[in-house]
Amino acid sequence: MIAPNTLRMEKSASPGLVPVGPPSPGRALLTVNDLHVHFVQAGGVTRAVEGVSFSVRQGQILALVGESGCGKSATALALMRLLARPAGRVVKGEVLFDGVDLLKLSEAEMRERRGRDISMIFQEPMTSLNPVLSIGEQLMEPLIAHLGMNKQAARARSIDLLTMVGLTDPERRLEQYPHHLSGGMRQRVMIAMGLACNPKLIIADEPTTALDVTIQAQILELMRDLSRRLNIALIIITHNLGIVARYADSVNVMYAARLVERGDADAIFARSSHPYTVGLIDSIPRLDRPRQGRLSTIEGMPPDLMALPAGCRFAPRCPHRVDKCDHDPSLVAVEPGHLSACWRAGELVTGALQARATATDALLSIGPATAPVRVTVQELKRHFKVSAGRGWFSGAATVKAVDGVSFDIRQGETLGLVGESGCGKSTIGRAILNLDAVTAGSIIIDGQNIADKRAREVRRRTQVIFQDPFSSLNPRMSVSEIIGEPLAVYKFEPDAQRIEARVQELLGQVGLMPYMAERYPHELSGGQRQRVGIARALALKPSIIVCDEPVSALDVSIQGQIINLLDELQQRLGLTYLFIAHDLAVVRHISHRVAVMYLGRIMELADRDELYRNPRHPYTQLLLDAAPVPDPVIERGRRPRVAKGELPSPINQPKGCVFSTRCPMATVECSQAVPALRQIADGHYVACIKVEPC
Amino acid sequence: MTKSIWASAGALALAFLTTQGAMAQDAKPVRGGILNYGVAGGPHTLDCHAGNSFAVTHHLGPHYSTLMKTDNRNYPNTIGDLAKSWTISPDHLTYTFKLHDNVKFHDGTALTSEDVRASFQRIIDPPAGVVSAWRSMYADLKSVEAPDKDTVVFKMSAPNSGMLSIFGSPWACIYSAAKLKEDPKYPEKTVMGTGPFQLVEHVSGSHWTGKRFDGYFRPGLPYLDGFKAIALSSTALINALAGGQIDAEFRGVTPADQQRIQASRGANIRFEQAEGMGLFMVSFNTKVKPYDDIRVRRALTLAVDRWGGIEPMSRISTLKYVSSFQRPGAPDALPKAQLEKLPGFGRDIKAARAEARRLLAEAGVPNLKFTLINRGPDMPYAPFALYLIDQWRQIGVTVDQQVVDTANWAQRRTSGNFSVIVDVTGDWGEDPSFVMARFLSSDTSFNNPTGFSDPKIEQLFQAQKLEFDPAKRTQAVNVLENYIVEQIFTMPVFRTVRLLPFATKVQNYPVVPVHNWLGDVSEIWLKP
Amino acid sequence: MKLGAITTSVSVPSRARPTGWRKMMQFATTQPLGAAGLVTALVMAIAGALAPLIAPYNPVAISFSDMLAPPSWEHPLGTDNFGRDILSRILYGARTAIVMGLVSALIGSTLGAIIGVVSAYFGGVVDLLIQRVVDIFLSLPIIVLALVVVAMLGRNLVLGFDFNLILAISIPIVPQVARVVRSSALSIREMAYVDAARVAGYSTRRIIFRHMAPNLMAPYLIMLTAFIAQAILLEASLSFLGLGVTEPSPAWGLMLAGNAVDFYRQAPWMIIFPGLAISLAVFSFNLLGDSLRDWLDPKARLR
Amino acid sequence: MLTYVAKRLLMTIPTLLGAAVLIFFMLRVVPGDVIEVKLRGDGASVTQDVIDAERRRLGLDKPLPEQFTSWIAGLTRLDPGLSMWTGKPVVDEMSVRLPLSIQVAVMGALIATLIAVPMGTLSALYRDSPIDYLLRIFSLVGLAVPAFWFGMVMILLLLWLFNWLPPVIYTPFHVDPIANLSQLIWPALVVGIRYAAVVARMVRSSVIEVMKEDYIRTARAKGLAEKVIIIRHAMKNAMLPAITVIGLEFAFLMGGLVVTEQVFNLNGIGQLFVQAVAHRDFVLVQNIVMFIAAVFVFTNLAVDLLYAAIDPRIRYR
Repeated sequence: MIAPNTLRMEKSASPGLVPVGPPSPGRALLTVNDLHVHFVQAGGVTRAVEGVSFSVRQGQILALVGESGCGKSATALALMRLLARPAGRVVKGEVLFDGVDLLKLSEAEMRERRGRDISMIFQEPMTSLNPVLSIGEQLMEPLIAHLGMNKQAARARSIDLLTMVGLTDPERRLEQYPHHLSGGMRQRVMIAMGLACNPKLIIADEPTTALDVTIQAQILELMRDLSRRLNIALIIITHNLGIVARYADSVNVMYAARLVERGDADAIFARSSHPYTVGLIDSIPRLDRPRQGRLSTIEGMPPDLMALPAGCRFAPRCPHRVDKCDHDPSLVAVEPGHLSACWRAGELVTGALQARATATDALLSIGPATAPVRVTVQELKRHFKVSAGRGWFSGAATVKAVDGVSFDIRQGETLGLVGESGCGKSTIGRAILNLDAVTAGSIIIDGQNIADKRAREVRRRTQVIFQDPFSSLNPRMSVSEIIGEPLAVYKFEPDAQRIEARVQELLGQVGLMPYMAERYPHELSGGQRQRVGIARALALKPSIIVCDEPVSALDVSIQGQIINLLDELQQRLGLTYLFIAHDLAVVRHISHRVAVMYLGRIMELADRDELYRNPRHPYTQLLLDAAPVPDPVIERGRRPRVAKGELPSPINQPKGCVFSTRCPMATVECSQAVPALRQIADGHYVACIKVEPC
Repeated sequence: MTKSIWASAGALALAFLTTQGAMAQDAKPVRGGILNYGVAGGPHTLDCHAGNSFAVTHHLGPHYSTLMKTDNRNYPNTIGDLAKSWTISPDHLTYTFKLHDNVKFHDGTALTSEDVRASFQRIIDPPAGVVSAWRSMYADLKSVEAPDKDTVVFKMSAPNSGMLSIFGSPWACIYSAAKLKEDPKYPEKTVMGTGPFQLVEHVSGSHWTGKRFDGYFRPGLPYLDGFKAIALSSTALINALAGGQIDAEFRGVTPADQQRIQASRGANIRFEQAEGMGLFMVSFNTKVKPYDDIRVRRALTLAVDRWGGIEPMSRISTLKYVSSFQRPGAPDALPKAQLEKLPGFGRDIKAARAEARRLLAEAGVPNLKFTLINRGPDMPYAPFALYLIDQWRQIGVTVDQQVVDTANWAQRRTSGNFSVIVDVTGDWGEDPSFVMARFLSSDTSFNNPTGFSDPKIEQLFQAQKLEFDPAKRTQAVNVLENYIVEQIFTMPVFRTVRLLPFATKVQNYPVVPVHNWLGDVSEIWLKP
Repeated sequence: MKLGAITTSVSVPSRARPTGWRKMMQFATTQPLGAAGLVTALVMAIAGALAPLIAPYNPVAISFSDMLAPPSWEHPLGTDNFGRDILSRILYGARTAIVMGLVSALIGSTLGAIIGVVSAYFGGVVDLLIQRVVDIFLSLPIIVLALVVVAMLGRNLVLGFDFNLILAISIPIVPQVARVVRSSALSIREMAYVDAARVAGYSTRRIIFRHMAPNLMAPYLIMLTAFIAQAILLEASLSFLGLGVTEPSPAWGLMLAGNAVDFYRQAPWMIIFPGLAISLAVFSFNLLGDSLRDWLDPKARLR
Repeated sequence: MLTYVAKRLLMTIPTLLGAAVLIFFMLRVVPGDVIEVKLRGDGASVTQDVIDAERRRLGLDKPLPEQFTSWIAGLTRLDPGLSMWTGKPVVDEMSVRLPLSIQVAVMGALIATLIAVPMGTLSALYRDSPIDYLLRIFSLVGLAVPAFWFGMVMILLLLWLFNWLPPVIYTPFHVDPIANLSQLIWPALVVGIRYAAVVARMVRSSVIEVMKEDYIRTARAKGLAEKVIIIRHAMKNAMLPAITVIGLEFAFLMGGLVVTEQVFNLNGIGQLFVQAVAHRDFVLVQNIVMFIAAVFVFTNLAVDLLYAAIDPRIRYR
């Protein structure tokens, strides 16, 4: 957060900035009319954007929402005229910026506007800055190029900008290189760069997707703040409905290259008038509502943009499909300022059509406390030496990836392991799978230490589902080979025919069609691959499955499908899960118990309902606060609490409580001793000296 | 008296020399200028006594004198170099030489008989650490004495009809006795003799330059101000001649090279030639089956059409003459009629091939296959072997060639690790005792790699060696040569031509067969 | 049954598993240069294989009456200083070049690939040791290695080709391939599917050969093709230096060795055609390798 | 930084020692013997006792391990021994020839870089256009043409067209630059063009990679001119892999001058090597090989240091 005095200094330093109050209905700054973008490649033409129109006013925050491949990024790049050449081209439409059609400008004229009138912030802060140029060099570039500043002036302005985006020690930052900064800091630098020439519009393409939830909140708060104060129009492109609900004034939902719904945030969330929007909002697990049994999902997959079906593009997946849907619906107003491209929008907005398929079939909601313990992790430590940089350029340092973690998992239970990147949650998963050797501690499964050579059988019964559906399947093997391999290796089935039959059975179990057995991974979608990964794990007749971020790489609508599948398999086959994820809502949905990790240690461990209802550790509280929920009304009512600071490097862990450096409650004592994980209530453990037992 | 023997032989030899060089005598010599010539290889030693290759003499020759030398105008007569006159005792056991009295070393000291004595002593009885490569050649020499300042006396243990020419060896450089006393190895490091040129600079692998020695004992010589010997690979050498970067080369080029150079240089270049000393042969390992069977060896020599092949071979290689062990133009060479009766030298190739096939069948190896070891990749080994292989193919013998480098070839040859190998001689002298020595039985001559032994060879050899009457000696030599050729442990095939290129301005260098000797550089002069 | 009811794809299954022929056609259309290289290389290989049938003359037969004949109908590329037909020698030479190139690249690349994978998979001390040895071999000049190996092993004719020469040419290839394959294998080892295979408890051999090796085919093929070109070039250079194939076997480098250059004025065809043959062979394999890389390496392909 | 260099230098020792062991013992298996070549190679008649004496003089009668250790001991004192062929110190033999070889290699590297960097960049920027195809074919031809044939044809063309040939004797550059260049520019061109082909390919692919990077898009979004983006943002990154190739090729080049020096008759280290092998002058051979291995190892070190200088991510901490 930016301290008010910092901002005042900034104002006086740059008279060019005119602070304006809250968003006022002004004239349209940018108007996009009927934009069409194609990507022409050897394989055919991808119609990435079709007939998209919207406009944004000064100081307004507009969100462009949709799943991957829906055309939201292509739209943004088309506005900037930065589509990848020579494949990407705008085939139709106009982009009026301050009354000038950007698409008609010469390249030189456009270049003048880029970075000066319109800036863009990209998703990947780790790769969006040039690694071999210093922060100062990169920050001063637009100032010198567009404003004709000399070096001294540009430097002074750069220092102002870095201060404005909340970076400490700006003089030193100018000399640093991107790799010296964390992801969040780099994104701040990107924002500073975007602000450099007092732009009228900033386009942010998934600006926080790559960041941890606490950092995400910091960055978004900063952007909103700057937009309001400097009266900059902001287009946020995201797939995260929570962000939309928290920050956007106006929302545009895209599906399969088209705009399907537009309106202000309240209207979109409260009175969704397109089945896709409805499905999208329903398919995410919610922190703000009681846990449902089953997630609603949008079945099927988005259409192939190279071979689009006629009529409404959502129709094949739509639960409300009618004959009329064979014809293209146009975007029409269902109420003032709220447009939808659905024939049945009217029914939806009035609630005449039962939009939300109420999921009633509740699952086991309580952990089987009496069930036998299957997995026991005791004082697990995994430290490893790293040499930062290349070769011998630095001395070795010890990373304490996991530092004394203990927990157990009971039969049929799902233990959720949640935390930000680098907290060691995946390391624990890998240790349980015996993929990495542990430094200390033990992992006992069914009474056997898994490091024991004789524990082969136990190890086989412990299987895994990985995060990345693209790297988790061997691209050279067909689906039937992938699933059939363990059957043959372990001679679960006597002959090829029986193997084939069993593969079919497994495909059925994970909801794949029989014909997919002959396909290769690259011919499958992400969700399908993840299902194959699950089938492969099932083929080994496991009883315990480590799910390492199994849904985080998937789109929201697919994510729900996989979560439901995992849930059902657990019930049916009596599986025990260790569910590793960074998304608090997902973990809440699927787990019986949840452990919150931070820098290699467990901060809090409790039953799911207890933890979310009554978080005791300040870190858990912060995490829950930072995660936006997809409801603008609730969001407006929440206190804006943002964790301070950056995640410390695991190489230089803070002394004492590892969270002490960022903790709002921290005192001197916190940095003196490592707090033990104490039980404060039945089954509720917290590692914080400030928390009193109930 | 001995002089006269050689004089007649020399006159005979001269007839075989193409004598374009004669025109040089028309003009009056001019002093001055630098001669640039190419040498395909650097000297492996600066000590003549340890040297054995043209690369040594072509660099060191201009810096040293020898006691006697070959007469390049009256080849292969031996004349005095440092020796002003000499006498030979009637029993052929004592040689007495009188030296020129005005000879100076490059360091200014005067040459005395002691220097000659010390130098020969070093050859026949080298001190520790000194290599004397030619020691065995002086086996008949018992002692060297220097009774006075101008006289050197050599005592022999046995008579040797070729001894005088041995005194003319280009390797027997005369060093300073005083310096040898300080360090018997000084010639390995310092080039300091009594020759017409002083060493200026030697850049290893690149060039070697000499300048005129003003104290040279032969009046008015040398004509040249200096010379520069440039190290060049054999390919680069031809390029350098074609590009006019060097004026001469003294080992010899091929007819194809001649055409190429001529085409580039036109009137600026001329060529002179003589029969060469390089004899290309094939040696059989008579210890290995089936080459222990003379029928097989005979078949293989019969199969090679020498007379039919020599003309085309002469166009693409340096091979130009059909020859037995002695140079056709040598004083004691086999008469042509006698030669043509020897196996493989007949004119009727059809009959010879039929005979060869019959012999092979008789020996039980009608489809003989073998690997021919060849030395590569220099000229003319490659074309020579190719020709042989093609010839043998025509009697149904399959030959596979294995080309090895000189080191490997030398090792295989001496260690007997071959069955059939391309063999070569390249002597520095013409005397039959010298030329024929390497064809003595293997147990006598370590230079005969074939494992063949026959005491009759030694008998015939001794007979010619002790024969001092020229006509009788020729006869004895012919008998010896005839006998050796008929044993076919080594089959002679072709002889090289020594074809030398000269920039037109280079004058007064009579071409002789021997390429291991540089000749007399002091007499060369450049037409302005 | 509830589970079976979960449906995913509604779209009609359109099987698009590329067949060999389709792949070839795709390669030919997207990589026209590579296809040209492939065709040229194939033509050379076929010409070499069929040399006894299509060569107009015996490549080793000396015919002094035809010495240094210029190109004509009887001798399309002329004759050399022994009257041997140059076209026939080039055709037979193609045999030598391609067999030598192919076999030594195959041996070198395969050995290198195995070493690279093993080094990457086991890591630790094994990796460190192998990498040191690879470094040592890399630091020695190729010609030195080839020369010493040829000299050391002597000659060993197998089906008319010197197998030891093939070995000598393949040895310098090994460390270079090992290095590249190791780095590819390292990244593949980090792939989740390899972890999955380890979690499944498969044997090391199965993981290396079933899961890692097939995914290294792309770098392997690219390197193989590139090294065929390199090996042909190295064989020609060695033969030129007199260390490779020996007369009378027809080999392109050999045709330029020795005093061939002396005939440049009388018979320039003696120098031009063998040089062109080497260049064309190396060029076509390089073209193929380059295009294969563009085609197989998804990183290098268009998005 | 200094400790890093020291560590890296220390790391080179096992590699170099390994190379020394390998080359030393491999050479001793090679058939042939320097003394036989020297004293019997040209048909002279030298008796066995002369050969034995010479063998003793050169220390060849000692057991191999002893010969090896005394060589290594000599190397540590920077005394690599005497050439077995000429008897002169190896240092002298090599130092006469080194300047030439190094100059050819350096000029080759310069020519290569000057050609390759613009060529590769152009090819990448106009990817799949006729310019790209043309430049790619050019670089592939550069790779395909054997150095010995290229050199041969170059010499013959010079001779044919101008009836002129480069000088045969090396003149140091500082003595007579024109004579020096007119001799060495040709071999430098021959090696440089091949070298350029290798580097251009690397530059092309790394520029293509870099131009796809997010930070290039960032730079475009900043409204920078394309020229600035290429020179300032792309080239610096693209040069990193190119530097590796330039360095590696330079090291390979030192070992690969053998053929070129042969064709151009240059009195360089490569020619010396060929002669030394032919003469079985193992002392000289093994020292040349060690020198080339050292050049290889130290070039790699230099590349790493240069890398560190350009890439701020790699810094000694």
